[in-house]
Amino acid sequence: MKNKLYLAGLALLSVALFLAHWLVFVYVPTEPIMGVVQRIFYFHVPAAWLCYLGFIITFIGSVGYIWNRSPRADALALAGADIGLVFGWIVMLTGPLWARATWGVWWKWEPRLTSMALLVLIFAAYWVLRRYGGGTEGVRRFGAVLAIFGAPNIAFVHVAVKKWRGDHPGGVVGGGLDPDMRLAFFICLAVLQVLFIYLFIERYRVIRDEEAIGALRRRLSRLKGR
Amino acid sequence: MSAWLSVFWAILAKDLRVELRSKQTLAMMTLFGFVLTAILAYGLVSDPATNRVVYPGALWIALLFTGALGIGRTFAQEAAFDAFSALVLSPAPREAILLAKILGNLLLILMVMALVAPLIAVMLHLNFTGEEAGLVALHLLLSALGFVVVGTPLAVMATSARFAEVLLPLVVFPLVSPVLISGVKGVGVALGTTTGDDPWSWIQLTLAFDVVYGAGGLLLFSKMVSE
Amino acid sequence: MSAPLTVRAAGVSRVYDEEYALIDVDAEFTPGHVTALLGPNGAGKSTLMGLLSTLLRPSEGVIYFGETPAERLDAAARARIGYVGHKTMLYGPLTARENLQFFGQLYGQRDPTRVTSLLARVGLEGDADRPAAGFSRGMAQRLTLARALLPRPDLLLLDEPLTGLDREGVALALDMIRQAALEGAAVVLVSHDLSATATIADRVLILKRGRRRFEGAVQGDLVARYHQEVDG
Amino acid sequence: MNLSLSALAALLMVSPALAGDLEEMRFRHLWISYGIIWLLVSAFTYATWRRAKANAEELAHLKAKMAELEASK
Repeated sequence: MKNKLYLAGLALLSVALFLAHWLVFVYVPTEPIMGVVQRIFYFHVPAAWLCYLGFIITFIGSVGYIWNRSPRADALALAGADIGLVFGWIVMLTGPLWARATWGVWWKWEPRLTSMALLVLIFAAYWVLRRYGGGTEGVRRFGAVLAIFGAPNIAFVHVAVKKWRGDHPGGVVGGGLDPDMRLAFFICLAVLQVLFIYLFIERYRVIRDEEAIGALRRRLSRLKGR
Repeated sequence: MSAWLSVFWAILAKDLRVELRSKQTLAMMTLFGFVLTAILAYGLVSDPATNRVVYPGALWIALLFTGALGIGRTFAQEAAFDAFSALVLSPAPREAILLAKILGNLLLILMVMALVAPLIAVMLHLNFTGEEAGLVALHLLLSALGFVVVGTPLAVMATSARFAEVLLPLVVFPLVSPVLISGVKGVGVALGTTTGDDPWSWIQLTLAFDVVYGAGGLLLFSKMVSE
Repeated sequence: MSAPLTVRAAGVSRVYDEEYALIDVDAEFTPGHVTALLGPNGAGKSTLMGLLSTLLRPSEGVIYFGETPAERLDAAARARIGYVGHKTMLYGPLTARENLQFFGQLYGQRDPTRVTSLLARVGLEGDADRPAAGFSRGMAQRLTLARALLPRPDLLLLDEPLTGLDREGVALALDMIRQAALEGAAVVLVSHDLSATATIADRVLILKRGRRRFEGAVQGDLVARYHQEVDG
Repeated sequence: MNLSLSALAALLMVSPALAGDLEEMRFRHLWISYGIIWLLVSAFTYATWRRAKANAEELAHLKAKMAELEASK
C-alpha cells in the first residue's frame, strides 16, 4: 500500500515535470528582446532559490550539530549541502549560457552572480571536506563550523560587490512579466520545489540508513565481543 | 578578569617565544612572501600607471597565501607533541586560547607583510605619499585581522581532517573574499586608481567583517575544541 | 588540596568508526588509591584514560566526577585532572623550566618555587634551561610527569608514564606517584611494566577486548592474577 | 566526467566563431542548459537510488546476521 502510494506520487511528479517542460518549450510566448534563451529562467531562477534552501538547511543542521552533536542534525546538514550543490551547479552553468547569448559575455562581476559563485564554492569545499576529510567526529565538527561561518558570508559578499559595481540595473528577470510567463514561472517553481522535497527526503534517508548500518555493525561487533 | 588576562598573555608570550626561537614559520612565510613577490612582479610589471592599478591585487594575493601558510603552521607546534590536548585540558578559558592564537597569527602575518608590501611596491616602481602609505597599512591591518579571525578557528578544526594542508586554504579563501574585495577596492580608492566614494567606507566594511567573525568564533570556540 | 574526588565510570562504551574500543565498563577510582589499569594491547586502556581525562566523550554511559557528569565539568574542575598521555604534551623549543612555568600560568599557579622544586624532584635541575626538544625520551618523560603533577591534581591519569625511563627514573616516578596518592589523589596507572606496577598498585582493573574482566583490591600476586584473567 | 566537461568548455570557448548568428546561439544555449539540468538531476537521482539500494541490501544482510546471532545465544 505504502509502496503503491509512493509510486503514484512519483508518477505524478513525472507528469508535473513533463507539464513544466511543455510550458517552457511550447506554451510560453518568446520574450521579444532576449529571444528563446530567456526560457532558461523558468528553471534557472527556481534552481537558485532551491540552492539557497539547501544551504539554509545545512546551516540549520550545522547549528544543531554543534549544539548537541545530534546525528540527525548532521544528516540534515549533509543532505542539504548535497542537494543545494546540485541546484547550485545548475545555476552556475546555465547562468553563463544565458549571459553569453544576452550580455555577450559569459560572466559579470555583479553582486548576485558573485555571491552565488562564492556560496557554491564554500559549500563545494564543505562537500569535499565531508567526502574526503575522513568520517571522524572532528571532521563533522569542522564541517559544521564551516557551514555556520559560510552562511553570513554571503551578506558580506553581496554588500561588498554592490559597493564595488553599483547596483545592476533592473532585476534579472525583467519587470512587467507577461501573465502567461508568470504562470509558467510559478508552476515551474512549484514543480521543482516538489522535486527538491522528494530528492531531499531520499537523500536524507540514505544518509540515515548509512548511519543505521554503522550502528548495526557496531552492535554486531559488540555481540560477538569484537 | 586578571586571571583571564594572565592566561591570555601566557599563551601569546609562549607562542611568540616558540616562534622566535624556532623561527620556522616566520622564515617560511617570509621566504614564501619574497618568492611570491618575485612571481607577481614578473607577471604583472608594466607601465607605472598600470602597476599602480595592480598593486592592491598583488598585495592581497600575497596576504592570502602567506597567511594560509602561517595559520596552517601555527598548530603544527601544538600538534607536534600533542600539547594542544594539555592546553584544552587546562582550566584556561577557551576564549583566551582563541584570542591569544588570533593575535599571535596576526602579529606573524603583519611582520611578513611589513616586509613584503614595500618590496612589491619597489619591484613595481611605485611611489606613495605618506597618507597613501598610511591608508594601505590600515587596510592591510584590518584585512589581516579579518583573515585571522576566520582562519584561526578553522585551522584548529582542520587538525582533525585528512588533507588538512589542502583543505584549509580551500575553505578559508572563499570565506575571506569579502575582505579581499574590500581591501583591494579600498586601497584602489586610496591610491586614486579606483573610482568610488571615500576609502573609509571600505574600512568600515572590513571592520564589520572582523567584528562579526571575531564574535562568532569566540561564541563557538568552546564547542569547537572538545568532542 | 581540595576535597577528595571519586571518579566513576558507569556503563561506559566508546566507538571508533565501527569498532567498539570499550564496552559497558563500570569502574570506580577512589581518592588515595593507585589503580593499575591492565590489559593486553587493544584492550581499551588508553581509550578509558582518554575518557577519564574528558578529552574523549563516551559513546554510551557517563563518567562522574563526584556527582557531576563529565560533560558538565567547568574549568575549575578540569584543573583537578592531571594527565600523562602517549605523547609528551610539551613544547620542543621551550626549555624545561619555561614549559613548566607556562603550564603553571594556565593553572593559576602562583608559587614561584614550585617549578624549581619540581624540577629538582624529577632530577632535571641541571637541564632546566635546555630546550625540551633536545631531551632524551627519559628526560622528556620526567618533565611530563612534573607537568602533570604541577597543579597537584586530585585525579592523576598516567598512561605509560614509565616509557623510556631508566631504573633510577622508574624508582623516582613510582615514588612520586605513591606520594601523590598519599596526598589524596586518585591515581590510574597504565604500564607495560607489570612488576613495577605491582609495587605501588593497591587496586586493579583488568580489561580485555574492551570489556572489564576484573576490578578490585590487589590480593596476592598481581602478575599471576593478570595472567589468569587475560590468558586463562 | 571531467573530460566531457572540458570538451563542453572548449566547445563553448570557440562558440563565438562558430555562432553563425545570435538566434542560432540562443537556441543552442537553451538546449545545452536544459541538457545540463537534466544531466545533473538524473545523475544525482541515480546516485541516491544506487546508494539506497546498496543500503537496503546491507541492512537486510546485517539484520539476518543479527537474528542468527541472537538465536544462537
